[in-house]
Amino acid sequence: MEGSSNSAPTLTYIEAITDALRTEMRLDPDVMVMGEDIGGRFGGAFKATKGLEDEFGSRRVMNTPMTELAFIGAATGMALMGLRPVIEVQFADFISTGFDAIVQYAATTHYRWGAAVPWVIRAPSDGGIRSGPFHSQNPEAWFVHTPGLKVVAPATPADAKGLLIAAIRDNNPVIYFESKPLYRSLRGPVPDGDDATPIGSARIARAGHDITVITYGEMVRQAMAAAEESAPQVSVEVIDLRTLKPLDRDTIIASVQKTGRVVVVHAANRLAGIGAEIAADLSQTAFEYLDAPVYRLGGLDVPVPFSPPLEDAYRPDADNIRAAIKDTLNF
Amino acid sequence: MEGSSNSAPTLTYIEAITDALRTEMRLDPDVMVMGEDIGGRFGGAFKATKGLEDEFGSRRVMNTPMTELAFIGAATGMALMGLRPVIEVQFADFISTGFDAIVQYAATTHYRWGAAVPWVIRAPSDGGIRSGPFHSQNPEAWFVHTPGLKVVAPATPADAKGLLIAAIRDNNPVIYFESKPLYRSLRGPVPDGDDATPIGSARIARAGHDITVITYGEMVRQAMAAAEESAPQVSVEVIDLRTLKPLDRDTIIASVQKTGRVVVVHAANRLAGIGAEIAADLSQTAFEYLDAPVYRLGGLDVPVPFSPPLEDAYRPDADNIRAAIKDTLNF
Amino acid sequence: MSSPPSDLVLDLHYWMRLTRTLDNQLIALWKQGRGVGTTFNQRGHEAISVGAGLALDPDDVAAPLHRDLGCFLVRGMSPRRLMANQLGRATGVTGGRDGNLHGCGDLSLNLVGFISHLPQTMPVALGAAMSFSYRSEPRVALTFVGDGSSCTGVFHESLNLAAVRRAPLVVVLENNQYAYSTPLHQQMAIDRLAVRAKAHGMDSDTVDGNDVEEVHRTVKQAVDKARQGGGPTLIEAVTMRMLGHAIHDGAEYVPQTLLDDWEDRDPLRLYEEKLVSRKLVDEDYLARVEEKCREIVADAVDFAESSPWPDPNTVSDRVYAG
Amino acid sequence: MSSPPSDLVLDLHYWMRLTRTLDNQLIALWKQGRGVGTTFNQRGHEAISVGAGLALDPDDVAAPLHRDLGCFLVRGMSPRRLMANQLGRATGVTGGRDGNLHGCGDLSLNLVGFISHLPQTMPVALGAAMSFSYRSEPRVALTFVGDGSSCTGVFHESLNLAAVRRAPLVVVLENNQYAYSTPLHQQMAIDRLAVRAKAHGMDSDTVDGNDVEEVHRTVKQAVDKARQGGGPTLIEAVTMRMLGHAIHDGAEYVPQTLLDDWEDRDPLRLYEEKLVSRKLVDEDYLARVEEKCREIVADAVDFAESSPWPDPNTVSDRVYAG
Ligand SMILES: Cc1ncc(C[n+]2csc(CCOP(=O)(O)OP(=O)(O)O)c2C)c(N)n1
Ligand SMILES: Cc1ncc(C[n+]2csc(CCOP(=O)(O)OP(=O)(O)O)c2C)c(N)n1
Ligand SMILES: [Mg+2]
Ligand SMILES: [Mg+2]
Repeated sequence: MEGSSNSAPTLTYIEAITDALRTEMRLDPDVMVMGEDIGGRFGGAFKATKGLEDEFGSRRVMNTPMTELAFIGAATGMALMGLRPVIEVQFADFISTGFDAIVQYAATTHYRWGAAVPWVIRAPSDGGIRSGPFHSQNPEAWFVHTPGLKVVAPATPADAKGLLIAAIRDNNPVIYFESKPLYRSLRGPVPDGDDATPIGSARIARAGHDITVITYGEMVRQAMAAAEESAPQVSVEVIDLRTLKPLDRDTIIASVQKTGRVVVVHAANRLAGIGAEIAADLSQTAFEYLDAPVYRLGGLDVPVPFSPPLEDAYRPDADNIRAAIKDTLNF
Repeated sequence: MEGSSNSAPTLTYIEAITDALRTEMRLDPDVMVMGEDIGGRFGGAFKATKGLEDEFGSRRVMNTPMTELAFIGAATGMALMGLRPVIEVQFADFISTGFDAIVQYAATTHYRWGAAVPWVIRAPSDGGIRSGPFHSQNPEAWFVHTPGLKVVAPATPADAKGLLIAAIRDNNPVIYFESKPLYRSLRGPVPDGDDATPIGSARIARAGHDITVITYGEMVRQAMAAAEESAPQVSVEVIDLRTLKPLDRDTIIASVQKTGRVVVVHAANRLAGIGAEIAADLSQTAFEYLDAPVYRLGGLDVPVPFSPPLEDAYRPDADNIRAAIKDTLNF
Repeated sequence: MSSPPSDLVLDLHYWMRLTRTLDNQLIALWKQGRGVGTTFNQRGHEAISVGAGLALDPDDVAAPLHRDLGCFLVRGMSPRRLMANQLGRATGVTGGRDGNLHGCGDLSLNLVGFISHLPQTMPVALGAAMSFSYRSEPRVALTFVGDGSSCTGVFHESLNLAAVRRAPLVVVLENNQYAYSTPLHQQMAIDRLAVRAKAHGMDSDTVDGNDVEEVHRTVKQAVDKARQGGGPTLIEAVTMRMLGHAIHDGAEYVPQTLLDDWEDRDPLRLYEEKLVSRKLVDEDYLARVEEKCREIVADAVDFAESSPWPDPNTVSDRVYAG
Repeated sequence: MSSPPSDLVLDLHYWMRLTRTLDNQLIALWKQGRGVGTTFNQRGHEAISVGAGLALDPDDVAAPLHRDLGCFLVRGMSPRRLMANQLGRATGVTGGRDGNLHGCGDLSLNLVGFISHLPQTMPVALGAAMSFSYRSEPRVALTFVGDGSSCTGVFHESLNLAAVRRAPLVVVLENNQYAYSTPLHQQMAIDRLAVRAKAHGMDSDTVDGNDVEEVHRTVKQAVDKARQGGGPTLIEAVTMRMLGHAIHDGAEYVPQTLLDDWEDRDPLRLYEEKLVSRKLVDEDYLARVEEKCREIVADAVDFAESSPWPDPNTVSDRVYAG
């Protein structure tokens, strides 16, 4: 591996997150991280902040007590004063504990009295790793439905870095859902510099012309596998949404105009999930292009179960996606 | 008006709520009400519980401190022990303050260890009455997306009573969204007895054959007005959902098979709202019956604004519904 | 205890009078059917909101709530903008996006706005204080909270976090005997609310919330201490909410004798009597101030009522910062 | 202070030994790669969970958390069902729907299950206590909470509500010096956690959490008081979490000297020494108990590992009560 600063070293998804934090903390003294257990040698439940206190000190790497409401609310106050706090909630599941601070205070402030709240919440989300109902949730739909927030969900190490940089620089409260099953199992090239992945722009993860699979987070990996397995008979286009709010409708529509068939996939509860919004929207705005109904694949309407056979039944995977592709093509 | 006990006296929507509470409290000593300011002569911010403490005493009409997490959580404990608490949150907006107690604890208990949590939260929701961003919310989508809850939203005094009775008798946590703009402005016949409106069954509020308007809460009144104004040229069927979770898909599909055209309406944020689920579902399950895309009408993706011109721009009304009907027919 | 300097004395009085006048005008407007939505009452709270508000330096941050009209005023928010906000006009603080005192924030005045969810403003004010520590700025944040709100989780989380971080935060707890219709004894098993601080190892004090000089002096000491790195303080100011929770509330649940007792200790009248007896002002001066306040408030009403409504086409503007 | 009756003494010892044995077995299973998901450690907490759990009558309700394996056991939840739950089997308490000790509730044993969101179980236990008042039943609810959890809002809301309603609730605060990796001094500005109760006008006490008789006696007094209408109590039990937060956590952030100090005060060994010196038992007895516990735990492992996995076709069953 060459030492050039413009090369793209290979990092895991979680290393890319740490890289983004370090990059922004070096560039901007107003960027700081806070959350439970993130400091010291420990560096957080998933070690995403490991090493940061050594480099930046405890002023900028703030261990908080277990008080989600207070520390997210405090981040809002810090953001109002011009800091850019990056908050780690230990698991995305615990974001509900700080709910008011997010959906009521931070989300509405700019609309109501014009003050910007530039914070980021990093929320380790998603399941598939036998963590049970309270360490496996994908609560993004609550926040997409709430006015005033932005929501992103990277699927690759490059975007894990790029979207976190973009989220930190954004002047609004951004919730950054990271996918735990990708942390150490996904490795990929990550640009060395400080480039942001723009918020609001989806990515064609794989070009194709028969059918479009729209997804995000770990399900991109499942969709890519399903696409490979479906080839060469079927040419599957995979859209990695990257941003859940605001949705990149242009990229979606352009793909659907080409393929006429769509499967939307997420691990979150299918019922009233993001897939519903996308399917409803496409059914309205791309009505004449659709050769088949938009197929929605999502988690079941049950708490994420713990035991492997149950969790596997709960959660979509490449096989389910392949079947959905087939169904939709045979419609 | 005759004094027969089977007659249907005319009550306002809020009187029907009080009637349901009184009816169930008389029938079942395990039913009790709790919440902020609901006791004594005051009887709650909207007076829904006025008179109940006189009749049933302070043991069964419990004034709580301003502690949404503690008193909703406590209701769960009481429900586990076999009581049937009916909780009033002062405004639906404050339901986010007790979020964990609802979506994490109560919603998951039966699935996880088989214990029933038979409580009801009464949530005075909805706007149109110049109450601003924190006294006008319609947060039902958060709860429909969450596994383990039931969600109802009456549109008439009769259902205000019948659904509340059903919710109290249900062995699960039920969120009962009452529509504040209907409290005293809507009056209608309400059966005298203790009949329940079954949870999970929608109502054809108005039969028609050209187009189906699917809605709930105060928007039923707006839809009925739009339907009247559209007649006789257009024959509009109006479905009052009554229950948002579980949705009555049979009634919806039967109507759509007949009309082939659908408008879904709610005051809550259109983006990723209940309308998205219904539209997505219909687009998949009734694809061949739809002669036009499902039209979704909802609140804008902004906090509910306070000032009359802004709130009117935010919120769908009969005129918007009429225009949506026209658009959908002209597709 | 030395008396405060006379310009401060006159300030304390002036702002209390202006607060009372504006509050009375709001009540009158709503009774006349000229209001929009609801409006809160603050009568009885003048000494707290003004006394505490005037304890800050301009660089300090204040986060007042729905009873703290006086604090908004002393921090420089004009009666015009406040009145226009109450009436939902484009010229109001929030441009019609939020109502009454909700959302009346303005960072150019170092004012942080509040939301209904009480007291979610507390951690936000704490965060402002934490940002001062972060940047080693000698600034302080002040916020208010009610007795009812002192039962909430976010109140305690905020005190705990403030204490462990020794944040430069001062919290004024307005114990006005009621949370909406609920009297103290139905809310909590304590009657001296300053003890809330003990759970978090935070300093605390209790003051007569109807004695504006005592409020001011005590808050000022806490502000100075916080500025010097001495950490946060909780100050319980005991008073009585003299009117209903908001304009529609007749407060029939409050015993009349309780109101009568507190009426004898009206913070504004008490202070005017004190100033006259101290010979710092005379009746004529008081009348002139009252007249001036009336003019300011009348002007604010004119301004607000002649202001345009917000343009409905702007309804989706400003959800996001650029 | 009179000594407890000898059957209680033997019970206290037996259940502590069983708890320790089961805990050790869990650690061994996970180290051998036979675990599913994660498992928590409880070493150091035996005296608290057992001493408190045995202070209840069968009709009372207990709501133990992730360090309270001992309380689950003394309340009658069998090692078989607990082990099967840890291993995600159909025969576990939750039938594989929840993992480790999460969700291990069973109303037939008057056990209320907990969720991860700490300490959301507190108001639920409080509600059980409030239902006893509602029905005038002479029953008590007991729950546990950690030092970290004592920073949360729901902890304080629950204490406030319990106190104002004089609910028959006993809360045992397990001060084990750490919340995950975060030591007390980074969490709060107090070091005697019993003072949390002062904010709410609730009685409180602090006990040596490694002295099972002291824990039992103090909790029993609080339970008796609650049963007689004397209201709730908060009891701080001071101990040390001797292992990592959960199985994957090596707890390198804990100073070894701290662990060494506490190792000298291991609650189980201390009690065994005490019983031997009081001549209530001999070494032989202790060995027999240990052997019996080992058998019970080995049987639980066999049972769990030979139990079927849940049927994936049942995944959507039981979301709702009929
Ligand atoms: C979280 C939350 N729950 C309920 C309410 C409804 N509510 C508005 S004011 C109020 C009472 C507040 O009492 P207190 O904190 O004593 O302040 P005061 O109004 O007496 O100044 C209540 C219950 C609210 N604003 N926020
Ligand atoms: C609301 C919430 N936030 C974060 C967590 C993650 N978490 C699990 S245990 C723990 C520490 C708990 O500390 P303490 O209450 O002292 O209990 P202990 O584990 O020491 O017994 C944390 C932060 C959680 N479970 N709940
Ligand atoms: Mg009050
Ligand atoms: Mg601990």
